[in-house]
Amino acid sequence: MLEKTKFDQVFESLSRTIAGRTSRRGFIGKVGTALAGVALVPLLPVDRRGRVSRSAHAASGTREGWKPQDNDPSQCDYWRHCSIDGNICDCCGGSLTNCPPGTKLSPSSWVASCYNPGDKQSYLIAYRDCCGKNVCGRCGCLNTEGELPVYRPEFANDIIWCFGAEDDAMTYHCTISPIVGKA
Amino acid sequence: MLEKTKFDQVFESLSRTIAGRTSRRGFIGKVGTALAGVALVPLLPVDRRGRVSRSAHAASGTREGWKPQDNDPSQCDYWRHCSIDGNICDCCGGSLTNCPPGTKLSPSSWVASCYNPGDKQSYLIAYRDCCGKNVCGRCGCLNTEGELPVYRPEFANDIIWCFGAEDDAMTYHCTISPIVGKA
Amino acid sequence: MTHVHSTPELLAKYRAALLGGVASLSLLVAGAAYAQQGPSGAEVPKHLDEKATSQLEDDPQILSASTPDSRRIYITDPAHFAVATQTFTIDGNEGKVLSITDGGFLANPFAATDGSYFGLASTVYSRVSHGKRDDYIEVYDAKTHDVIADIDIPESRFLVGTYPWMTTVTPDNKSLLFYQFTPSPQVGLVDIENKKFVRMLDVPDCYHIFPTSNDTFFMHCRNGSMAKITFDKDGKVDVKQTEAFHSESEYLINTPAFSMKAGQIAWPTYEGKIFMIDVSSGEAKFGKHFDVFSDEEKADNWRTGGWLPVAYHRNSGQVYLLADQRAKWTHKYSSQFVFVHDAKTGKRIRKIELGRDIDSIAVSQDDKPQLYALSTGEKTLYILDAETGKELHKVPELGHGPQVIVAHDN
Amino acid sequence: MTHVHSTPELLAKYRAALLGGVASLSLLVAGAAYAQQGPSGAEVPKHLDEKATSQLEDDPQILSASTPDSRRIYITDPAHFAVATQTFTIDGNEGKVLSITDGGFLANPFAATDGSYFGLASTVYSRVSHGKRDDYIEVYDAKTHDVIADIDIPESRFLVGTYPWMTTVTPDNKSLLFYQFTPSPQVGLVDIENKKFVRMLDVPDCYHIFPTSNDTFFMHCRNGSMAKITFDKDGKVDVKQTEAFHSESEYLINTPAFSMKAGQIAWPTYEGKIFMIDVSSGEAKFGKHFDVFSDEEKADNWRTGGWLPVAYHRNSGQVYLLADQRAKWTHKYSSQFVFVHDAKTGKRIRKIELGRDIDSIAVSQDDKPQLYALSTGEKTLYILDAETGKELHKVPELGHGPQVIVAHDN
Repeated sequence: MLEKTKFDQVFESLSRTIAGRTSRRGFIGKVGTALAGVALVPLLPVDRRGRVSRSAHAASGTREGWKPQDNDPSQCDYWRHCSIDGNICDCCGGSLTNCPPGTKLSPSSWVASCYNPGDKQSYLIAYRDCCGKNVCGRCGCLNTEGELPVYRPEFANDIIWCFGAEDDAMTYHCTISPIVGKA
Repeated sequence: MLEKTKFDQVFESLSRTIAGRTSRRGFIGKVGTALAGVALVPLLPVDRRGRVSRSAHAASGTREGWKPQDNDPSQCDYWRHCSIDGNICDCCGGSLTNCPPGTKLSPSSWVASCYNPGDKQSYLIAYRDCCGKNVCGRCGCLNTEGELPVYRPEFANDIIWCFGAEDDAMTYHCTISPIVGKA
Repeated sequence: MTHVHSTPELLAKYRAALLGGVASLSLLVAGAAYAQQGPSGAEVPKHLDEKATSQLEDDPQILSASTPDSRRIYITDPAHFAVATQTFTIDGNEGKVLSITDGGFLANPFAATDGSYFGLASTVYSRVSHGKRDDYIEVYDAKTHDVIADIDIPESRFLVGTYPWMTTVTPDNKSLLFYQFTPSPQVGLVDIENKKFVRMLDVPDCYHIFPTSNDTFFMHCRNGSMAKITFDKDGKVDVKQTEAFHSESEYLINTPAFSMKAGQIAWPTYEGKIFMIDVSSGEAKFGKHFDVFSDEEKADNWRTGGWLPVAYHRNSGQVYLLADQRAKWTHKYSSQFVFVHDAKTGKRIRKIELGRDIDSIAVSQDDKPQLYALSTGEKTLYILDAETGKELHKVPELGHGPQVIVAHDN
Repeated sequence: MTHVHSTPELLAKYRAALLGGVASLSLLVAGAAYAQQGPSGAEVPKHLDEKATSQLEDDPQILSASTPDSRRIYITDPAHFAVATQTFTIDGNEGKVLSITDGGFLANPFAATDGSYFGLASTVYSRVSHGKRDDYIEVYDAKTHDVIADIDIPESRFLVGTYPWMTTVTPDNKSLLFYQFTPSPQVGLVDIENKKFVRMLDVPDCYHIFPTSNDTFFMHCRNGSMAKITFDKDGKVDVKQTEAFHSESEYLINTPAFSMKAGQIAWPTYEGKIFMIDVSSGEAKFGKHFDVFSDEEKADNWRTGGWLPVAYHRNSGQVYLLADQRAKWTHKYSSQFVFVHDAKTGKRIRKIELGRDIDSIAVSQDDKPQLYALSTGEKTLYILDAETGKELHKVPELGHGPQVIVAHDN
């Protein structure tokens, strides 16, 4: 899991220092509307060192740690959900990778590297929130594999990741777990 | 419990027919603001025949029926709560007869006749809602002793009885159970 | 109030103008120009989005729901009088939640008879539970669940535990009728097709709205009669009231079953007598009523109980009543049994033991009907075979206290 | 939007004006006059209120809460990212809920250091969860709980799981500071005293707000440093950044403890190292840090865990850490133990076994402190003697998922 992938080429140089500079911009035009609907998804700066998820733990949601399964995407311990915080869209009218009817799909995401017990590979998951509705409430799920504090926001799952969604939708409904690629 | 009281003199002639006439008024000035804060509380037309609550049943909230106690006003089976639907203000920062800080006291009410197992008398209770906040959520309570359908609204507890509260507050927070007098 | 300003002082002036003050045109225009700037809180963070973009292996989309059939239902969760409520779109065939729609305080669901849209009559406040009240009708496409109309109405919706038939579409699906309790009884007429509120119609001291044609509906009145209300384009209302059809001590529940397509109302009392009101001719006929319970069952304390304790299956003419053995005055508590009777003969066809506490029932209108049994306490919908009572699906986690089931094919 | 209109067409015009269209003065004035009429939905029903009024034997009033002391706390329930949230005012002495205050999406509580007021930075939408966003600061009297200020702010609050110290008053209680994440990091300055938003202040890529004087606050930055931010009346911002005080692999939790009165920040890592940051001099000093767990305990997998896992008692200089034996990367799950250490020496003073899963802790600042232990799952606050761990009170039914404890005497 330490071999180089195409993602390493993208993210390799990124570390916590990249955004440490002072940002003195004023209010600026919205980037979100320009991004919505395009195929290129803005992934945030990623530094995955040391945070590839492990495979040998008990059920999720407990102090026992993470033990993923690979057969039921509606369950919190499905492997792709290793760093989700919220509700699984599959239970809310969506699916593992699609948003429920009537929601707005966020183009921005936080990321985690999750271990698939099926093929014993790790994948980079870009969690994308489905927005513009009150919280779904079904299949609540908190996993924190490789979850970093808010000062490393690209890995932080407390944040409402609805940035750039259509209609400026910023309310949280549920989260999908699409794959970026192998980690 | 069938002897005449002062309330009988007020309510005796009231029956379902009183408001059966056609009401063809247009939009009118607000009565509520005129009523708020006055000592005279508008009680709604009351016909108590046959709906004096009984004393010999099991715990409230079940098909077993109503069995009131007279020692803990924060419990749903406290005798005065015999026809409450909502939350008991005593658990929300209020008390048996006072609204919580920050709410608005409704001058209007639905009524029920409740049996006090302490003195073995029945009393007319004018349930008044404390309004202007989201539902309290603590000490939820549904009792339906003598509770009548919506076409007899003065006895109907599904209605938000915030009519006339200050600031037109119409959201439901909790309910107090003041006594009108002996029934 | 608007999401685009950064000068609250200016905004305060516009608000004052809106609420009764005075504002100059130039101020308004200046504000409008300003409004194009300022943050939305929804931009992709500039300090984070520059370094990396990448294509996903997956291609996320927003789904569309299946085309509604007679097993499409909507479950509304008033969340015990909460200011935020949810309505779950459910496909009975699969026992699957298709989408969730948000409503405000005591939002009242409705659905087009052809299934093309559904909606909510709703009330919100500018500060969650206080501040300015805003009543509105929001209409959603039944497949995409996108908002297709947002119609402002007067702030006078009747705020009451959610009853079906206190808000309803007309048979042609072009209009909506909603009830007003105060300051005086009125029914609001909303033009769904043209997305505008039309007017309030004065009505007697009556409740519920049962449309029989596009300009006529029936109501049930305090004195026990039915009122036939006819209105014309100018707001003129004609009222024709029947004699009382039930006695003062026969308490009719708040949530009768109504088949708009058949023109039949099935209306139980607390004690299990069912009044069948036939409005199919355009007049109210009270020929049929029957007792669900035998004298022996009555002696054993069998009574109606639940939030929506009655359902009507149109083609078979069967009435379903949720009931149990219970004390008097427990008419809103859950029950564990459903009694199925023939509405014409009043005879019992079968009795279904649910095996759990159920608060609301409904049936699908197809020929092999599903029985929907909703448990408010468990927050779970059980979908049963209406013939056998066999459980077909179970749909859990339906909010905080789901109570209401609405179908379009009624 | 307004509760007083009956002509939605007119209103639509005002809205268009507000949002960027054009409206004439006469229209506005006409609308204002019209606005005095129409129903509010809040009138006493005319068909019911005429027949009977009567004096009650009881004389209902609206209560006022007791004067806050150091055991007055506020518990906020974000209800798992819901659009409607609650903040419970609790008197620790009695273990009693004094009042409940409503907030919107991810409302962030704050309290005046003298206890005179508390408030929420909040976000609402015109249609429950969609439509127009409105961010605002609402301030409440700590006794009456009446709204004493409602201040409009730009729609750019950082919407994130509720962290204390992402929104805070200044030491003089006259101003409020709130965090903006996007489009670029800024801190909003609100004049509480004069009830108006002042301006946004540009800040580096840093997080949290720890005020040390009325024009100075510290933040913690992405690169592991602290930034000292000083601002003047004209919005000029001066930034002074320290060297990084922790390594990249030492992950500091999102919810440190800060005593504004003592100028001390206690900031644990996932692994139980605690950084003490002394800002009492007006500069950030990093002299003290210590490991809560011995090497043996570390080997036994003792780690920090919870939502608010750290508390600081000002006079005694004691740090409380919520921890348990746990796998790596379980830093947000509940714990059953509290470790109490002397912040100066780093030495352990005692260890409290809670006997249940607790997510958030706080201590009162009096000399016989109470330990507040909040269980999100049980929705219950346990009030314990901070010395002995003995349970003094239990306060259940605190919403849907209470997570946050705020005290004014910090």
